[in-house]
Amino acid sequence: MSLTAGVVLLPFLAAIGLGFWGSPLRGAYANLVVCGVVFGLTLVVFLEPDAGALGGTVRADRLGMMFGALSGFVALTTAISNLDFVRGELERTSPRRWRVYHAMCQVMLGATLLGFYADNIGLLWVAVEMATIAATLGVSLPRTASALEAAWKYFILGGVGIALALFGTMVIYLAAQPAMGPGLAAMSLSALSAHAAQLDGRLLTLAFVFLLFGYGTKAALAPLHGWLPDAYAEGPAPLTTMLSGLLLNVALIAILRFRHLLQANADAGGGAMHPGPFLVTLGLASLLLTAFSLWGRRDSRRFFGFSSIEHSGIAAFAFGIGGVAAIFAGLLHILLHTLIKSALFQALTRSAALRGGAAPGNFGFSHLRGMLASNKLLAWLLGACVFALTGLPPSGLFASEFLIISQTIQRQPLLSLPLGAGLVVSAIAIIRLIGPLLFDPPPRGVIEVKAGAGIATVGLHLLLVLVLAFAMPLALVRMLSSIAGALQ
Amino acid sequence: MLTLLLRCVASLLHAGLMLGLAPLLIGLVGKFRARLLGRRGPVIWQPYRDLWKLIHKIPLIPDTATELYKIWPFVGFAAIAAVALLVPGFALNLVSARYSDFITIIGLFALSRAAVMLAGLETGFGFGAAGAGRDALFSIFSEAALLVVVLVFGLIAGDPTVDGTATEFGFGQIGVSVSLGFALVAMLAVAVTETGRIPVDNPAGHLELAMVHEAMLLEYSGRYLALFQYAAALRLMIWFSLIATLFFPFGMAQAGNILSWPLGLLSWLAKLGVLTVALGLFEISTAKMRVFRVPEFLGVALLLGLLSAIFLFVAGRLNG
Amino acid sequence: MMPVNSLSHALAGLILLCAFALLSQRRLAAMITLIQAEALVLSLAAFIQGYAQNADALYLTGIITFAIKGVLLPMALRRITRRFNLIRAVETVMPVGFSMIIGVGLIGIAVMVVLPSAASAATQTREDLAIALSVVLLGLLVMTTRRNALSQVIGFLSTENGLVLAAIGMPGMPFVAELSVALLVLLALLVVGVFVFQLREHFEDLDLSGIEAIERRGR
Amino acid sequence: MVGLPGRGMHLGIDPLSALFLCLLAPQVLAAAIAAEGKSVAFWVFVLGMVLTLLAADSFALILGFELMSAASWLLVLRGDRRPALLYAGIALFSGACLIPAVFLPAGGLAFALLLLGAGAKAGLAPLHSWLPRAHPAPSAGVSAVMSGGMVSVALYVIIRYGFIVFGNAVQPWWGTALMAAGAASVLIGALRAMLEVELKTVLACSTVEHMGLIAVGLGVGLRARALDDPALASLALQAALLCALAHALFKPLLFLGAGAVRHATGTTSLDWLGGLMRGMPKMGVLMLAGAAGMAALPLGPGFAPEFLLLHAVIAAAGLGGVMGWIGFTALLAVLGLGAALALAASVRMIGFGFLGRPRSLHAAAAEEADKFTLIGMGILAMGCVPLALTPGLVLRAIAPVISQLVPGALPQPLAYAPLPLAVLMAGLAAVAFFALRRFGARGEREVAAWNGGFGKPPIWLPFGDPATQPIASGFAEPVRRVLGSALLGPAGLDPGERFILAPLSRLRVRLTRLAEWVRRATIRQRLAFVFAVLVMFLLALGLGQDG
Repeated sequence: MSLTAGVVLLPFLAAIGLGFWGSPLRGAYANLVVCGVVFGLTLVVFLEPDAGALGGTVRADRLGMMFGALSGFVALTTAISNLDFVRGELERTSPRRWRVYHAMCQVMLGATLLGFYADNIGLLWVAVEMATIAATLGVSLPRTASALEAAWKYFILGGVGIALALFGTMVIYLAAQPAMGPGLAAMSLSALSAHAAQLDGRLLTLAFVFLLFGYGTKAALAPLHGWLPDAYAEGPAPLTTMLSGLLLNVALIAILRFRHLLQANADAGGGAMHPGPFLVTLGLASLLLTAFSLWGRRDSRRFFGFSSIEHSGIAAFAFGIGGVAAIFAGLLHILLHTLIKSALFQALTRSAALRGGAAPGNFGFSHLRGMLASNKLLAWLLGACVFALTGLPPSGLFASEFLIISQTIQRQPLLSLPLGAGLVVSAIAIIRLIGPLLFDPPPRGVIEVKAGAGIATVGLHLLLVLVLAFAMPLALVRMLSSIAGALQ
Repeated sequence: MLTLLLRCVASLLHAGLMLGLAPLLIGLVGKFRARLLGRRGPVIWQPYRDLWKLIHKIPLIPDTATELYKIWPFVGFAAIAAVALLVPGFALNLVSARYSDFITIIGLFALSRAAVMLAGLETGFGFGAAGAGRDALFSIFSEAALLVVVLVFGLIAGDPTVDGTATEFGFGQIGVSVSLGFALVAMLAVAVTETGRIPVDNPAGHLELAMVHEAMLLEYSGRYLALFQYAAALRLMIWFSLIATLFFPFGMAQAGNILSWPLGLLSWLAKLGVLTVALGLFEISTAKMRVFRVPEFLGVALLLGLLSAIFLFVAGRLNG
Repeated sequence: MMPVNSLSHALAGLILLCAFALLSQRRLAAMITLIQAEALVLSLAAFIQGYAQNADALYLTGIITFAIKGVLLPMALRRITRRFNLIRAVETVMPVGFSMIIGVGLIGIAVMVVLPSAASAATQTREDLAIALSVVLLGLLVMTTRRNALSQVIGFLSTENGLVLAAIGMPGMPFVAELSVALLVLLALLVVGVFVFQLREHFEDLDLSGIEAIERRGR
Repeated sequence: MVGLPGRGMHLGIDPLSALFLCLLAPQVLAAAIAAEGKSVAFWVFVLGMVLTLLAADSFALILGFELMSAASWLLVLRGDRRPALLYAGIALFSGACLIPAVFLPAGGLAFALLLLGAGAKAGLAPLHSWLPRAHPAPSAGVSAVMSGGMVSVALYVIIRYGFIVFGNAVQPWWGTALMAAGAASVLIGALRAMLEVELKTVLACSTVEHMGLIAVGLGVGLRARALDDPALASLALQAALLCALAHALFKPLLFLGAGAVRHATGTTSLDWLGGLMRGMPKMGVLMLAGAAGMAALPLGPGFAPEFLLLHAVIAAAGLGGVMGWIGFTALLAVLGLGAALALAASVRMIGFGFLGRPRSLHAAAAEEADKFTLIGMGILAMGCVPLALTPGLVLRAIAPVISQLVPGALPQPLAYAPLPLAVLMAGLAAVAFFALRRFGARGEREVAAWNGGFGKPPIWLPFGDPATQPIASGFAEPVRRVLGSALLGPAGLDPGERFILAPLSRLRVRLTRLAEWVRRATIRQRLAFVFAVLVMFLLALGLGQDG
């Protein structure tokens, strides 16, 4: 039983365990331990790259390993901040629902890792579908009217997306028939990318459109983004961090892999259309739509939900532009955005906890204003996270956006106009928050409170972002550029 | 070596004449105007007697004034006196010819105007601020017009200094042209505004509504007032000799050879006389303008400056 | 005996007919019977495909489809409609005729996209794929033109039938596909069930307008 | 390997960046001594500027540029929250313009974007209206370095790319565009400096005017370079660089003074100050030196650049065709107008801020500024002296920069010699003083001011009847009535705001309402969106393959 299979199955086993035993607090500690082990394992997987497992359906290639390690790290830090969340919210929900909550966290982690390591496109689809179901149950946990409405919306839109993705998977299988015949070979990503030229181009393009819509729903690209803001705003806090960190990346990486198939076929003259225009259209649509949706928001988690849509739109746009440097920039952007966004949600949860509980209701901006009065360090960390989203230099996103804009200028100069406009408007909408969030007079009766050690993870995330953006070690640079080259 | 010595002597003579005759010029203009109006008018050396009287009075310093009260008169006087030495009078190629750059002269005018305005604001009472505000308004348009006229001279003569331009106009074959005519009218308008003569400001009158230069000096007395009034006289002398050298350059002496000095002196005094008569006639023929009519008057001057530049291009008289 | 693939082709056509008929229904009960018929035909097609490709997985899919979508789900849906006395008509967003025209357009698009201009070897599977794609698109159209939550779920189920039809049409698709389809049906039912009872608790009826009211307040 | 992942970052120094570093050093030192020594954001701000100046590749330059904007945004935010958003918007807009400008091939579009990006940050005409609102917001030391350093760094970027990187692809219209923007900035900056009431806003508007002067100098230089006339180009560049140097010395001096005034009296509104020279003599004299620079008076630091600039424009007028001819004449008229307005504005600032009677108890009770501020201002004043009295030496010092920007340029000697002029004026003043002492009456008497015969104000009105007290806006009323209504429109709104910022914010509100309608769609409508886009993509696919 090879290592990758172990990494994938451990969270599911833990989920079953967490689902039935342990008080909420003990469940949280168990969750932390499992996440720690899983993260360790994801690092160990780096030692034996491309090792097949579970009958060849699970294979950790370099892209999968990198994002697997990232998800492991985010899950670990979320589990750490989950401890404070559970201690604060202990009496609000029944022990049974806490067990369901921790089980769902583990299922989501397991599904994400399966999504990254899966080589079989059917298995990839199952992983994403399982993550959707887990997230739907998670979102509906708080049992408020708006949580139910968010879950219903999530289920309907997610379900439609999953159906389209399944249809796309089947059409890919059909497109692979003439070249690779029936059986498992026609569904393994590595084999498909090896024979990309011989696939039936026409069916491959049809499959890519459906897959783009299926996984685009999970990646929250423009017309398919409806579920994300409500799911972020209504679900229990740490779940939002997991949702934002892990699920979007699974879908974006899946789109990137299928884009490679289509691009290779189109380059080899196999009759397929170029994937660029599709991705660029969805990317720009989500960037421009969210740029103007950010302005009216009163609830902070819904606001940062829209910002997640915007950044996955930017990543899709970078993949649409194509070329090694653009793919490199897109991957770097996803890496940095995941770290910043999960740090932000952890800091947000902590600050809501300081202002009377992290229930979905009290994440409003007017409720969180004047954070400096509550806790200086947490306020500055929260301000740093929000500022990191704007893309102005001290934030890491400047490096990746710089690369993306420079690639757009060189390949499609005209597209740089909407891209630039979208980036500027959304950055202004984000930067507008920092003033009131930190420096406004706080609501009445707010006193200085200790924030506990949990916020160290936020600082760790931001430090990692700075290192990755402005001083990336050479080994990592070589690895990322080789991945981008392979997926070119 | 001899010419250098002669040039120094000429410069000293020039300085003595400019500084000495300035109050006389004021007296002459006053006397001529009174005669035109049918009055006998004060004796022509009356300004000297006024200055002498003021020097011997003890100045009354207002208690709300700051220590700089005593400095502004000296700054104003020094600036105007420096310009007086720079602008050539009866002879060209003086020692200070190389420094008599148009922009420096405009700068020194601005410095003396700033000193007078600050003197007005010194005591913080109503009249000074009102006068300073009006002077600021007039200075905006006059400086713009002056710069455009300087552009025209620069393009015709190609030399940035007053001395070079005068020599070019005098001995170069410029001859009378339409653009120089416009430039002369614009220069006259600016001169009238700068020296505060009738259409813009009433030098003799004390009517509060009409005061511009008078209002800024209300709080001054004694020797400080004398300095300011002497500076005002110098300003009139400078503008007369500036217009004389630039627009009527014939008959000017060369500082180098002493033989041409008498002719130069005579022509210079004759020109001053002609300009005094012209100013007197102009003053009695027009009434004082309302404060907000002056910007249009100066606007016309600016427009004439622009036209002279454009006509210059049309006439193709461009050299260099 | 008619050649097997032309028979499965005919059954696929029948499923397409049911999906198209679904568009025109106004009453919930009629929609439930139509979806039941569609499921039954689908399970029959699964059995035939299983016999043709002698892959036993298809038999399993047929049984699951018959058991859950053919019998259990319509029964549950009818019980729900009876409990909330939802016999009354289902308001549609646009006139039925108009949605029928759009349905025809969708089928045209599906055919244009799937069938290549040059006929390739596996034209038979291409036609099945075109029909499956049409059923999926019609299912989506039903979902987007109904205001009632339950009718949206029925549209979703029709889409899934299209997917299963495409899956059984694929020659030699490995076993994993069948299991995942079954998993989907099972979990979908579970989740829908949970929701329906919760919704009843909170909104006293199944109409989506309640939810839309919350949304319109806007956040 | 620090810098862009994979490509790193390269730094280097050449005469141009050395000049701007020397320009930056005194004001950063003065600001650090005066007030800002301890704040981290200030040192990040300075780091950003230094990084921009030392950058050898485009990533480092834009990284430094945006780091500078981000740190100064935080400082503006801490000072006063209202202009912070506009400031951040302009910072982001300039970044978004610079990145494409840097990557496009050298040509018209690249220069236009560069002008938009760096010009917005330097406060050039169309996008200048943020500067008078943002610069007064932070504390004195920061706004000093922002007005002195940051705008010069923005101009450095224009020079670096306009003359060196795009050097050989330069066209005459580039210079004309820069000159037009400069002239508009001079006019609007000087006029608003005359009309504003807040002391720091007056200084910020005068920054806009001086940036306009520098832009005109650069424009003439660029145009001369395009028509390959190295002599004129070097003259214009001397004017521009000298003006940047002078401005970087006296503007921070004035801002530090304004900070000291706010600290001493609690307000910087000219209508509430007055008579500060009595309470703060040393600071008053330093402010007088700064104001001399701002008004470009001879013997002050500001006159040499003005002198060179006017001569450059006059010389340039000879080159162009008839349109160029009329353009240059109008430009000269605008420069004259601007110079006179600047003079009036600085006289007004000194006259109503420091001379005359105090208009409030705070102004009357103002004590001298603290030692550190005076030391900081002293350093800057010392810097002004060589520029004021020996500009020829300074020009010889920056000759290598001119030859780097305009290869093959031979620097002419300066025709303006302030030292002999100063000696002459001092001599004349001494002669007058001793003549008066020798012939005139000695001594003087302190009495109540005459004030046209009005009586001495009663005891309970220690500063006289407020109704008769002249105020700064009264002084500017004639200019407002003549020029203000013509240029600034009835509401006195800055044209930059009226024609650019207001329409943009209206458009943004309309688009937000559209996005709000999309967000508020019900589940069914969202499904309809998804379905419609899917069908559209399928159509595109179908047509694409058949076509």
